[in-house]
Order: sequence, then C-alpha cells, then structure tokens
Amino acid sequence: MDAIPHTADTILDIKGLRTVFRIRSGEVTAVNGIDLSVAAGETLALVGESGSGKSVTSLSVMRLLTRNIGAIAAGSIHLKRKNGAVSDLVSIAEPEMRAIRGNDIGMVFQEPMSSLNPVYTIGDQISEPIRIHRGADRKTAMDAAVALLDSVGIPDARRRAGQYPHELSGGMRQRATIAMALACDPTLLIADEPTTALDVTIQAQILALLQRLQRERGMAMLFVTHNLGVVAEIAHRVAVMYAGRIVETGPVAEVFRNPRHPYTIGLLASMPKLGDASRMKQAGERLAAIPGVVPSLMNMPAGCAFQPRCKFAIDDCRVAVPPLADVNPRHQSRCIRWQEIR
Amino acid sequence: APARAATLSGGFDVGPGGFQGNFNPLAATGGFTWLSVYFEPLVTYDEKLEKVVGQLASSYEVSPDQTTYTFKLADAKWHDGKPFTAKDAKFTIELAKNAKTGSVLAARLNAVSSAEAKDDKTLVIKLSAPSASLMDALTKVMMLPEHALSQIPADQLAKNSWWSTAPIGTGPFKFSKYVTDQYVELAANTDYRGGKPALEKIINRYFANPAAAIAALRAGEIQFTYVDSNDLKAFNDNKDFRVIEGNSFVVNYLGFNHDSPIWKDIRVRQAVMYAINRDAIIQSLYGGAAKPANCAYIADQVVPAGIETYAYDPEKARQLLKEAGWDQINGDKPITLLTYYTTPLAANVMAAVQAMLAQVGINVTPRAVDTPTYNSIVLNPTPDIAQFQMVYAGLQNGPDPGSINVGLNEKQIPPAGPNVARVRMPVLTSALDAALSETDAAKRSARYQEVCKVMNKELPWGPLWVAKRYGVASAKLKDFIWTPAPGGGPYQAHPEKWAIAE
Amino acid sequence: MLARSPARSPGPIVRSLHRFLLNRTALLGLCMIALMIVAILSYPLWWSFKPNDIDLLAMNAQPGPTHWFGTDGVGRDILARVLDGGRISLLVALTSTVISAIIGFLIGAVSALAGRWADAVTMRFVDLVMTLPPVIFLLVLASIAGTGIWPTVFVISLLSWPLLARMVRARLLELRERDFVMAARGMGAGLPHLLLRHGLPNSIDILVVFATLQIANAILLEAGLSFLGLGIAPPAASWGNMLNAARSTAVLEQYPWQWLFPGGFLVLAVLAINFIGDGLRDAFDPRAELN
Amino acid sequence: MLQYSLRRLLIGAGMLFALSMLIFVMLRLTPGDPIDAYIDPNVPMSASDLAELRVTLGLDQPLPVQYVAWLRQALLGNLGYSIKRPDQPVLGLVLSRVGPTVLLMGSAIAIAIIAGIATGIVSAVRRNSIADLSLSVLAVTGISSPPFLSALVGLYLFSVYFNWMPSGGMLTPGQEFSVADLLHHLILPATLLAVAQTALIMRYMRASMLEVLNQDYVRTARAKGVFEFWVITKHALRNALLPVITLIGSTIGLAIGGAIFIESVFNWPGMGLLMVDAVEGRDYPVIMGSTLVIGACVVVVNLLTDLAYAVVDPRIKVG
Amino acid sequence: MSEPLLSVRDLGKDYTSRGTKLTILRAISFDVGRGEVVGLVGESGSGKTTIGRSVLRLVEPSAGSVRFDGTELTSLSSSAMRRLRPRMQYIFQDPFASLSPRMTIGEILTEGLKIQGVGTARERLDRARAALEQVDLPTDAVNRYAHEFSGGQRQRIGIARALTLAPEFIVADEPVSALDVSIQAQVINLLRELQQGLGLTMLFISHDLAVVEYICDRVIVLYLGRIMEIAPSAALYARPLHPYTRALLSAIPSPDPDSPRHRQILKGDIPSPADPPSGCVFRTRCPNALPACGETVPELREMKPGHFKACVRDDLN
Ligand SMILES: Nc1ncnc2c1ncn2[C@@H]1O[C@H](COP(=O)(O)OP(=O)(O)OP(=O)(O)O)[C@@H](O)[C@H]1O
Ligand SMILES: Nc1ncnc2c1ncn2[C@@H]1O[C@H](COP(=O)(O)OP(=O)(O)OP(=O)(O)O)[C@@H](O)[C@H]1O
Ligand SMILES: [Mg+2]
Ligand SMILES: [Mg+2]
Repeated sequence: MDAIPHTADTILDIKGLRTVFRIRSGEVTAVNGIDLSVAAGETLALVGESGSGKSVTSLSVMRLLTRNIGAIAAGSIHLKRKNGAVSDLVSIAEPEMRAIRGNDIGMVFQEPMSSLNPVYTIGDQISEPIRIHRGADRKTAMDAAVALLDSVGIPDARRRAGQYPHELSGGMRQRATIAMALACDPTLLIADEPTTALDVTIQAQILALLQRLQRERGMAMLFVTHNLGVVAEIAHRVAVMYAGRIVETGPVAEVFRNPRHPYTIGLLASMPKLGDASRMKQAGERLAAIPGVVPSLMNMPAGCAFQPRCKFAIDDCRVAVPPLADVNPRHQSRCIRWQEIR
Repeated sequence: APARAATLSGGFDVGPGGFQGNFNPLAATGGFTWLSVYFEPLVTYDEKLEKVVGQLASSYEVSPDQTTYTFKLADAKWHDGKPFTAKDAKFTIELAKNAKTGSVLAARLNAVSSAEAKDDKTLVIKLSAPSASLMDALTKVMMLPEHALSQIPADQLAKNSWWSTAPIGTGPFKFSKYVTDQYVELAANTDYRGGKPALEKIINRYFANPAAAIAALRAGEIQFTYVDSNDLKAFNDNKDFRVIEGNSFVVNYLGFNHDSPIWKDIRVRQAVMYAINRDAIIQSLYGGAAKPANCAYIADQVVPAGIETYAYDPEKARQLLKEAGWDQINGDKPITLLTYYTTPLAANVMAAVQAMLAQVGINVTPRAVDTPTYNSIVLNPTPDIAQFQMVYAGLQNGPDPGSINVGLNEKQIPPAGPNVARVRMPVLTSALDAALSETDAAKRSARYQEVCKVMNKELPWGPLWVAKRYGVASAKLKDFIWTPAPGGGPYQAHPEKWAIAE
Repeated sequence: MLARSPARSPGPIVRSLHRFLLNRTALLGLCMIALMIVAILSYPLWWSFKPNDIDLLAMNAQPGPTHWFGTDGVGRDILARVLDGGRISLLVALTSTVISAIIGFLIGAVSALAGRWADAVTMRFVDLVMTLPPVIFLLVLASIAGTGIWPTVFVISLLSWPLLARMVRARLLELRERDFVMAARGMGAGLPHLLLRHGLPNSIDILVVFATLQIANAILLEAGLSFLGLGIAPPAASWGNMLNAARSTAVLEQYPWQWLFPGGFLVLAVLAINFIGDGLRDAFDPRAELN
Repeated sequence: MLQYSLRRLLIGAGMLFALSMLIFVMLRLTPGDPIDAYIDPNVPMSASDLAELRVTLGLDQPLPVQYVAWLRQALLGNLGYSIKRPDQPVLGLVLSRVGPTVLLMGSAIAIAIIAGIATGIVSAVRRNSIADLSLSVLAVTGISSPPFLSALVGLYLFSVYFNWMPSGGMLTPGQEFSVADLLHHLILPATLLAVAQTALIMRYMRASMLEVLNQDYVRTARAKGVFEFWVITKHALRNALLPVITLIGSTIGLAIGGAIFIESVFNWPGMGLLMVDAVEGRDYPVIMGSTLVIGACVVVVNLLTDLAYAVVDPRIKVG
Repeated sequence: MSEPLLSVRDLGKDYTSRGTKLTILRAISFDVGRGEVVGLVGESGSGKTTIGRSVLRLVEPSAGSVRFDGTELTSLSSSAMRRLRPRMQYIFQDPFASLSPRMTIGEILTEGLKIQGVGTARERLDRARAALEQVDLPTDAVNRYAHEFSGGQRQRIGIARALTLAPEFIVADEPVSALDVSIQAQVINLLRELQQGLGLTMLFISHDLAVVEYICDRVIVLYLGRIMEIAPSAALYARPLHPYTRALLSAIPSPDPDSPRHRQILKGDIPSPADPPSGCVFRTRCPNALPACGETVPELREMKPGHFKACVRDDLN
C-alpha cells in the first residue's frame, strides 16, 4: 500500500506517552515515552512482540487501563473530534471521556468471542452505542444496527441481529465487533489485533473489509498487530515497538524494504516465507531467529532494551537509551548503529 | 374497641400440661386446660386439685360395696342446642373403654363393667371390683354427643375430621375455628347453664417455642401463658402481670436402674442422697420454687413424721461409699444419667447434680434426649445397661397419690408397665398394693404414709423435689383461674367468668 | 512476561510460605488463632477458675474483676468455659471439616473423573442425601454412633459433604478437559494420579471456601446435636452448647454475657479462619505472586 | 424443553421413590417409635394400652409389609393419617404447609438474593475498601450466628422492645385476612431467615463479580462509552449471576432445613415446623409425607434453576 | 518404505451435542512412516486436534482403525494402552493451558516418569534436567512455575515434557501458533533439530501453511473433517492441486512489499459440522464449484505419485 501524504489533517497525536502499572513489587513502565500520530484516512500499524506495550498504548488512548493499577504518568494524547474540537484525552474529565468512547473513537478487540457479551444479542450490543451517544430509541437504534451489520457484509442481517454471539462463527463475530465500533461513525478506529484469532481465509476477508470501510468513511486507523504480513497488507505507516518504546517508524514499504533497526530486521527474517522452505531445507539452513526473550519490565537491561539479544550490540549500546534517529524525515530508528546495519 | 376487649388470647397449650394440635379428648394425654373450655367431664377436680366434684353430674352416689356409682346429671345442652342426656354419657364411657377408638383411657376404665342410662338424667356405672382411682379416671372423660358421633365406626373415629372442624361439647365456649398450627378460636356459648360468659371470644394460640410465647405475652398479644420458673424474672416485679403459682404434682427423682449391679448396695444410694445439696439447688436454680421430697410425696397427709431428711452431707456420703467399697463397685467409670428434660433449667440442674456427685467420687455424665428416644431406651424390656444406669425423671404424684404406683410397683416393670427403674422391692410392692386397694378414703392416707416410709428408707429412687410451676397472666385479666395441673387438668376453671378489664 | 534472571530460586514450599506471609490479613488471622490456641491451652496456668466448678452462690454473676466474663446459671466461670469449650469446639470443627472435605472431595472427584456411570450413580446418591431431612439423618446416625467427641465428629462429617461434592465435581468436570490433564492422561495417568496431583491442587479455592463455612457450620451443628442428647456430653463446655443457654429468655435478656462471649469467640474464630483460608488459597496458587 | 422437563421430573420421581424407601428404613432405625413419643413420662400409662395402640397403628407388622402397604396407598394419593393427630390426613396436613413455607422461603430467598447480590456487587466493585471489609466481617458474623439465636434476638428486639412486629404466627388471630397483616407477620421471620443465605450469596457474588469484571466484554462495554453503572448492572451482573444461580439452587434443600428454627420461634405454620413436630412425635406417616413433598420441591427447584440458568445464559440450551 | 509406524484407516469421530449428532471426522486414512514428519493443516474447527487426539486415544474414535507399530490401538484395554503411552506423546497448542499452574517445572517434567514408575526421585529429576538442556532452558527451572516463563519458554517446557518419556512418535498440535514470530522461529528450529537428532516420527498440526513447509515431509490438508489433499511438501507448495489448498496459500499475507498480490478471498465461513453441505463439503466456498459437486462426495485420488486430492475437477490441475 502506498503511503498517503502526511499533510492530511491529524486525528490522533500522541506525545511522550508514558503509562505505568503498580504491581506488588513496585511500579513498572509499560509504555515509555512514545510519540505517534495518525491522520484521517491513514492507517498506522503498531507492531511488536507480545508484551511490548501495544495494547497498553491503545488502552491508554481509550483511558481504559485497569483502575487503581494502570495510569498514564506523562504525555499528551490529542484527538481531533467529530465536531472539529481537539481534546487532550489525558486531562479531560471522565464524563467527557465517556462521551468520546464509542463515539469519536471506536475500538475492535482481538478476541471476538470474549469481547462480546455472551448474554445479549448482537443487535442489542451494536445498537447500544447509538442509544448512548445519539440518544436514539430502541427501535431506531436496532434498525441502525441492522444496517451496520449489512455494511460489514453479514448476510441476513436482521435475523443475525437477534442472535447471540455463540450462534455466530468467529468471522461473523469479528464483523459484528467492527460494526459495533463503527456504530457512531468515529473519526478514529483502534483495532487491537482484530485478526489474530482468525483463520487466514477469514483474516483476508476482515482485512479487505477494514480497508473498504476506511476508504468509505475516511477515518484514521490505529492497527495493532504482531503479524508483519498483515502490516504490509493494510497499513500506510508502521511503528515497531519493543519493550515499551518505539524502535523504528516510517512508511511500511520503506521500513520493510530498508529496515534500520536490528529488531525489525530480525522480525522480518524470522517470518517463514512461503515457498522458501524447500530451498532452505536442502541447503540445511535454519530459520533465522532472534535469540533470547523479551526482557521483563521489572528488570530492564541498561541502555538499549534490545541490546542483550542484538548481534550488533557494542558497549555503547549499554550506556544509554538510544534516541530516535532520523533515517530520513519520515523514517526513524532507535539504534545508534543504524547506518552500519543492513 | 370493645370487641377486642372481649377477646382473650392465650397460650393455653404451652408448657408441660399442653398438647397442641390435639382435639380428641379420648386421645389426650394432656391439654385438658384447653379442652375443658368447650368440653366437660361428668366430674372434675376442684380448683385446688384436692377433691373430685361434680361438673356435668350434679351429684353422685356410691353403693356401700363400692361397685355401683350413680350419677345425677345436670340440665345441660350441647352447643347445637340438643339436650345432654345419660345416653350421651353412656355412649362416651363406652367409647373411652374401647381401645379401638384410640382411647388412652381404656386401661384406666378396666374396672368398669357397664354403664347404663337409667333415665334421661341418671347414669349408673357398675364396677367389676372396687377401684380407688375410678373417680380420677372419670375426670378425664370428656362427654361427647352421641347424636354426632354414633354413626362413625369406632376404629374410624380418631381419624374423623369432626374433632378439628365441628366439635360440640357442653362447655361455656363453642368451637368456632381452627387455623392450622396457628390458633383455635372459641366463641361464647350464650346458652351456658352456668350463665352467659363474660368474654366473647377466646383464642388458644400455638407456640412451638416457649420463649416465643413469653415474647407474645410481653408484647401484649396474648394475656396468658405457662412460663418456666427460670424465665419468671421479667414478670416478678412487673405490675402489668400476675404470676400464678401452683403445685406441679410431679416429683423429680434420680432413678437408679436396679438391674445395674452398681446400685445394689443401699449405702451407695444413700450416698447419692447425701451428696446432693437439694436445698442449694432449690434456692438458686429454682429460686426457691420447689420443695425437697424425701419420698414420692410432699403433701402433708401422706408424708409421715420423722423420716430421714437426707440433709446435705458430702462427708457422710464419702464415708458410705467407702464402706460400700465403691472403688470396687464402679470407681471413676462414667455413669450415664439419662433424661428427657431438655429445658435450660434442667441442663443447669443436671450440671449441679453432676458436680455434686463428682465431689464424692461418683462420676455421672448427663445425657438429655428427646422423649421418644428416652422411652425407647427405658421401656425396652432388655435395656442396654451401659446406656441406662440412672435417670433424672419425674412422675405424677397427685392429686391421686396412687399415680406413682406404675413407677414403683414390681408388677409394672417393662414391658408390663413404666417401672423404668426396675424397682423390685417386695415391701414396697405390697405397701403400694395395700394402698391401692384401700377404698376407704380415711385410711388411704395412712397406707400411703407407709409407702412413703418404705421409699424413704429403701431408696428405690433418689427422690429430689417437687417443683412449683407458673403461669403468667396479664393484670387486666379478671377472675381467671388457672393451675398447673398434670396434663392440664381438668379442674374447675370457670371459663365463663373469665373477663378482661378495659 | 516475568522471565526472571536464572538465579537460583528457592523451592516451592519456601515460596508458598513466602506468599502466605505476604498476605497481611492472613497473618492477622494466624495471630488471632494462635492467640486463641495459646489461651485455650494455657488458661489453667493463669486462670484460677475451672470450667466445671459450680458455685451456686455466684451464679449469673456479671462480668467483673473476679469473673472477667461473668458466670453462668450454676455459677461456672464463663471465661474458663469459653476457653475450655474452645478446645472441644475447635477440635470438633477442624476434624469434622477435614473429614467432610475429604469425603466431599473424593466423591466429587471420582464422580467427575471416573466416567459416566460412576458420575450418574454418585450424583443421584448425592441428590438423595441432600434431600434427606437432616434431623432424621442426625437421629439415625447419632443413635448408631452415640455421644462424645468422635461420634460427634463422625456425625457432623457425614452430614456436611454433599454440597462440596457438587462443587468439586463441577470444577473437575471443567478441569478434565484442560490440556495439562490431557497431558497427564497421555502419559498414562490413572485415576489416583489425576485425583491427587491435578484434582486436589485445582480445587483448593473451593476447599478453602468450604472449610471456612464448614467450621462455623460444624460448631453450630454440634450445638444442635446436644438438643438431641448427642454431641458433647455435659458438663463439658463447647461454644455451641453454651450458646444453647440463650434459649432461656432470662439468659437471652438478662445475662447476655452468657451467650455473647462464646458467640463472639465463635465469630472471631471463623473470621480468623476465613482470613487464613484466603491466605492459604494464595499460598497454594503460585500465580498469586504476580499482583 | 418440555420433553427435557418431563425427563427430569421422571428421574425426580425415581429419586423420590428411593427416598421414600430410605426414609422408611431410617425411621425404623431411629430410637423410639410413635408410641414411645406418645407417652409422657410424667403421666403414667399402662402397657396394655400401648400394645393396643401399636396394633391399631399397624406397627406390629413386619417392615416390608408396612412399606408395601404404605406405598400402595401412597401411589393412590393417600399418604395415610397422622399418628399424632389422627383426625388429619397427611396429604392435607402437608399440602396446607406448602403455601406458608413457599411464602416464607420465597420471600427469604428473594431478600437474600437481592441483598446478597447488591452487597456482593458493592464489595467486588469497591474491592479491599472499608466497605468491602466490613461487609466481609458482617457476612462472617451472619454465617456463624446460630439460627435459633438470631431468631430469638430478632424476636425480642423487634417485637418485645420496639413492638414493631407481631411476635409470631402468620395472621393476627381473630381478624379478617388481609395482605397487609400477612406481610406484617412475614417480614421479620423472612428477613432473619435470609441472613445466612445473604452472607453466602454475597461471598459468591463477590468472587464471581471480580471474575466477570476482568472479562473482555466488560472492557468492550466501557469502550462503547456505557455508563459505569450500566456496565456493572447490565453487562457484568447477568454474567456474574450464573454461578450464583447454581449455588442458590443447590442450597435450597438445605435452606428448608434451616427454616426449622425460624418457623418454630415465629410459629410459622410451615414444613419445617411440621417436620420437627413429626420427628418429636415419631409421626412416621407425616415424616414420610413431608420428606416426599420437600423432596419433590427440591426436584422442582433444581429443574427451575436449570431453566433459570438457560434464561440468563442463552448459550445453554436445555432439551 | 517399510511398514509405516502409524497407520490410520477410515477414522471417524462423532459428537452428540444437545441431541444432535455432529460428524466431526469422516473416513480419514493416512500413514506416517518411521522418521517422517507429516503436517496436518486446515482451518479452525476442521478437526485437526480431533485427529491428533484420536490417534493417541486421548479421545475415543467412533469408527475406524489406528495401528501403531503393528498394534491396533482402538481395541486395546486401558491398562495395555497405558503401558504403550510412553512411546507416543502429545505437544499442546496452548503453552499457557497445557502446563499446570500449580506444579513446578520439575514436577511437570517428572510427572510422566513417575506415572510410569521410572527410576527414583533423584534419577527422575536428573532426567528432567537433561530434558531442559535438550530444549535450551536453564536446569534450575525445575524449581519454578510455568507462569514465570514466557510463551516460547513454556512451549519448550511442553516439548521437554513430551521428550522425558523418550517417545518414538509425537503429535505436535499447533506447537507454534500461540507464539510471536521471533520465538516461533526458535521453536521451529528446535523441533526440527530434535526430530532429526532423535529420529522422531511426528504428526505436526498447524493452520499455517508457511510454518508447515519448514518442518514437514508430507502435508495433509483438511477441511470440515475430510481430507482434501495429501502431498509431499515440495509438490504441494510448488503446485497445489485442490482449490482449497490454493485458497489457503493465497490468503497468507506476505510482509514483502514487493511480492505480487493477487488475493483470492474465499467467501463465507466454514460450515457447521451439524449441517455439512452435500457432496463435496468445500463446494459452498469453492470458486470452482460445479453443480455436480453437490451430488457425490469426491474420492481421494492419487493424481501423481504420492499426491492425492479429493476434487472432481481435473481440469484445474
Ligand atoms: N493490568 C496490568 N497490570 C500489570 N501489568 C500490565 C497490565 N496490563 C499490561 N501489563 C504489562 O504491560 C506490558 C505491555 O502489555 P501489552 O498488553 O500492551 O502488550 P501487547 O504488546 O499488547 O502484547 P500482546 O501481543 O500479547 O497483546 C506487559 O509487560 C504486561 O505485563
Ligand atoms: N467435546 C466436543 N463435543 C462436541 N464437539 C466438539 C468437541 N470437541 C471438538 N468438537 C468439535 O469438533 C470440531 C473439530 O474440533 P477440533 O478441535 O478438532 O478442530 P481443530 O481443527 O483442531 O481447530 P482449531 O484450529 O481451532 O484448534 C469443531 O467443530 C468442534 O466444535
Ligand atoms: Mg495486546
Ligand atoms: Mg485444534
């Protein structure tokens, strides 16, 4: 997908976001000073391994961190709302924030089964945000829900609206959650691994659907995933996260063609590539893997968080957290050796 | 409202004399306080339970050979307006004699060979042999209407719903309704021969728990109930209530199981008597409301002078045990002290007795069980001695002193009768037999004094005391007569005079 | 993920203990119970009254300097009786809870793990036992067992397990389908192994809840038994039969110390066991260290 | 669903049959028989009287004969006559208690469910707060209060001292029936009966609610901008109810037993009171009859809980 | 090739759920030769796990025969089966659910040895340590709990557990699908090495055709409980014959921005086993379906040596 020019108006603008969790043995920083922005009609993919802080970032934007445990410690999150106003989601009051959720921002979660309430019908759940934010009555809201179901490609929408989540297949459930997120025409859609739980054939359907909807509605999309293939498929720009920090960001095509961070390079290399295996097997080659594991938030290595697993690491890497360096104006890497590595 | 004032509510079936839920006088082992508000017997006890007087019988005569009783009947009417006649009386006595009806009086009326209606107002009862207890038995025979019951076969009679839906009697109040397990309501019988009752309604409320009855009394919902002596405290100095005291006619005793070898030696039994400080127990636990008993009786006319008082003397008790060789007989082994009394007061008494006996080296373990369990243990023809060495029990000792016979006569050892202590004392048996067959009222007391003397000396039981019993009535209740008679009476209570002040 | 540095880590028992000690309310509960037990065991050393000594002159005395908790209806010292009764009540409660927990767990677990037929038969049996009126059950059991501590424990144990059996069964039916149980079966595990190695540790929370409820229940049941002439033979005190004294309205109203103190101790004991139970549940759950 | 219900009821009938047999045998094992219960040890009665009574009541027959005779009658809908109150057929006696029992138990359970769920929610939502802690302590106190004691204390407090409530019974004697009067009599025993059950439900509700509050769909609801109040009462509550329904269902049999004390203190004419009375009197036919009726209630309640489960949780399809 | 280690014939599995019979597997037949790795791919719900578990009799098959090293398993008594179990092991998909949260790693790894009564406690612990070394984990892990490890590490523990009993045959049920890419690669490499080093025979279940290619010699493609295609890996990836296999391959997103993209997006969802389509079960989503496809169930036919497919349309080859 070609990057769209970054002059379009910015919907979401995150600056220096830091999110911490209180746990028994102290406080951990799950997201550590990230900057992100998404423009209308643009898709930004947030990729990274499990535990790197992708979901915490999206939950911070929604201000849905577990109360008393998770909190935004620093930074700002500016959102351009439907009415054109720009609010800082970090500082507004809870009632206002609630008015934004489901209205200006829609969110799709990873597990379509568990993120739908098993005891209410699909239609009921989709019409709920319409009733809340638009004050629509039950009947109108239900009609709107049926129309939404129809637009996300569910055949026989009226009947399906009366069914319970368990009566739908996985793909249909995910379509239903997408319909729910889009119910109030949000300016920003956050999709947290919306296809991870799905089969490849269904994943392809959902990705196509999201692309179509985004085009039609012109909304901004923050797409969280750990699948680089999906990123290439759907996103304009990508931000690679590692241990709570963004380590590389830029237009998808450029980052994938010309990665400038050892972690990105490792990730790309460890993807099994279709049709490549037979050659590798014959050559006795192994799949390239990044050794080691993601560090625990509770004992982060000094300096660059990736340095213990990095084959390019030098002593300087252990001194301080490297700054984001510009590879070019739209492509940054958090590696002090970005110029040398290929 | 006047209607309210004319209604008396009470817990008439609360406590030992009550029998909640029973409507059939033939099957009644208690509950006569209530039954005799709407039924009446031919004869009844007077208010003090001292002598038998006429009720439906205006007078009676006994033939010199003591086998023919002739009753003149009063001019009474059934609640449905039909006259009460000698035919009804004959009918009732025959029902009561017939065990098929479920009558519990049959055995006591064994001596009756016939009952005949000589005319409408004269009933003649013939006995096969003189019986000193006939009049006592007759007080429990509530007259029943022949015209209402004669159609029902004897063996179906007990199962008939007539008793709880439409019973009719001759008493001052008429049955009006029964609300299952809640209350029975009676209405005044305005035609009562003793005059129109002062109350309009009288309600017998059921209480499964004595504490609840007390609560209802204190809350003003009922005007009368039986109260356990240790619950009296709240009423004693309260001018809103009147405490009615009465003799229980029940002697409490420690029954030694004479089948158990440990009680063979009379010195052991004496030691038990000396070891227990009955005065202290009576003073503190009963609040003085009991009289120590040194045989089955406490009534003056049947207690001879100069009997042993078994005053508290633990030293003597120890001495006696030593002499008897208690160490060899039983020593420290625990002895089960069985009882069917489950009240808090009884628990305290048992605790005191246990502690006092422990002082002299007799180790008893109290065990309170429910009545059926108790009966099944003690009435078993071959009881398990280990479970049953000693009982704490009570037995009716009046108004007819002959009542105790069944508990002490050798001929009454189970299964023949309720001599649960298995007392096999020929002297006692013959003393009892002599007293029972004595039909001369004047000599009878002397005979019973003899019984008392034997008991006092031989200690078939360890007699303890005769307690008082109490009822509490609202101070607003006027002319209310109640006495804690065994089985609830009957006695002359004159319900038609009961009244409530505004 | 909490991938710790591969330093030597202490053994599982030490860590369970550590988790338990981390729980402040559990420690409080432990202290309460420990204090209670110490008092119960040592009171003859520091308290001059004996639990069964009657003193008819001092009956129904109010709490005061001589009798701290007052005296009962025959002048026995309430403090001595509460402490002495605690010995019996706690013994009866704890042992019967353990026994009924074992019965309930085994029946529930066998029902869940031993196949359909065993399940159908045992569950019908449990239903049957649950519909039986407890009074009758008690009367029969007790007439067979007799009086005294151990028969009481026996009777209470036999009466209390069915609900637990049901809860354990429900839990293990779910557990049976879990992968790690499947793995054990794949390695040839038989019923005893599944029961003890998997069923038991994963029913701990149910057992803990059951135990805390059952402790109170057992103490009260013991009191109920003494109505039927069963249970603990008097004059021995137990919290239950001391509470029974409140059936007399005079005691209920005028001598409240006679039931308030045993009642208070009962509540404290149950509360403490509740706290400890929560702590134990955490201690047995290795994940509790997380947060 | 109808078929399913019928099948369940059939199994239930089989269980009742087994129950009747079991009770029959157990009754003969209990110490004392109806005659033993009849005798007041204080008042003498002769042995021959008793023997006659025994024959009249058929207690002299061998056990299997007695059982078969009973069963034959029972299948015809005749549960015999009470021994203690021979003028009353057992069936009528028992059936007349069903209404009051259902009323008392029903209101108590309703109170317990409402109060238990409400407090359970509060302590889950305000987890580890002062409110949570004090509710826990209250619950423990509720669970460890002997039923007879709480009944008596309640009775004395509300009826003797404050005089707010009648001291027992179901209706004021001598007055016309009125619903207000019934409610006035009902509220205190029902509330007291609900105490222990409330505590139990609260504990389970709390645990279940904590579990549910961590579910994804609760987060989804928040992400839609649903008011926090509705998040809890609409989205979380219904799911959290599921395990609680099972609990309620399986403790109802026990609760009928727990009603005995309340019924006897408040003289509520229910099954519990009847049962205690019957046991004290070793009134075999009444015990058999009331056990069967309670058993039947348990069967029906179990079925109802399963159906309720299906109503609350659409994933469960009975039948 | 000599006699295959595992030979499955006409395996069927039905479940009864709320009164309706679900046919989850029908007429599944395949062989796994000694030392061979056979892949089993298909969408969720197609019955992969059911096959894997039926083969080891972790669920009881409803029909058909499973022969393991000449022994018929389906009719074996449960005690005989238990004795045979150490020779065949299972690796689970979910590294979180497959390790008991209440057991230390040491207990988990020695569980099988203990069940089989092998050695003393010391010896068993030594073997557990050895197994940890085999999967590149520190040996002091024995005192720790599963939750203290990352997903990849847990999956290694699961693999180590299967290895402690020194099996000849392993069913690996989606051992890498729950893992991150970087970790997934580590585990695939590990499995490959172990398989080659120990000469293991393996049935490798996955829904990801890209992963299967790295590790399997032959691949079985499953759809709604029926085998669609069986082929040697090289042949399958070079030229898939069945329309379903093609669709599966085309749906895999590629990270390479330069790779050509011609998605063939299948319509609709996988049908419910309660109500399977007549004839060829794939026909409702098949881009090449003909009316005839609804009439007969296509046979599995050998199109090339070792390459089978169940599709009537030979014109697509
Ligand atoms: N409620 C919480 N309490 C404590 N720590 C938390 C909590 N939620 C998340 N974390 C920590 O924050 C870090 C980032 O978690 P996050 O869920 O954002 O990861 P992710 O990138 O979304 O991973 P995944 O791909 O698994 O969804 C993790 O280390 C996690 O342990
Ligand atoms: N115990 C069971 N009762 C009823 N149906 C079952 C049961 N177990 C599995 N199934 C059904 O069998 C079918 C195949 O399940 P299976 O787990 O074998 O699929 P799978 O191919 O492994 O899928 P996944 O990729 O999701 O693991 C599914 O439709 C499932 O719903
Ligand atoms: Mg996430
Ligand atoms: Mg699977």
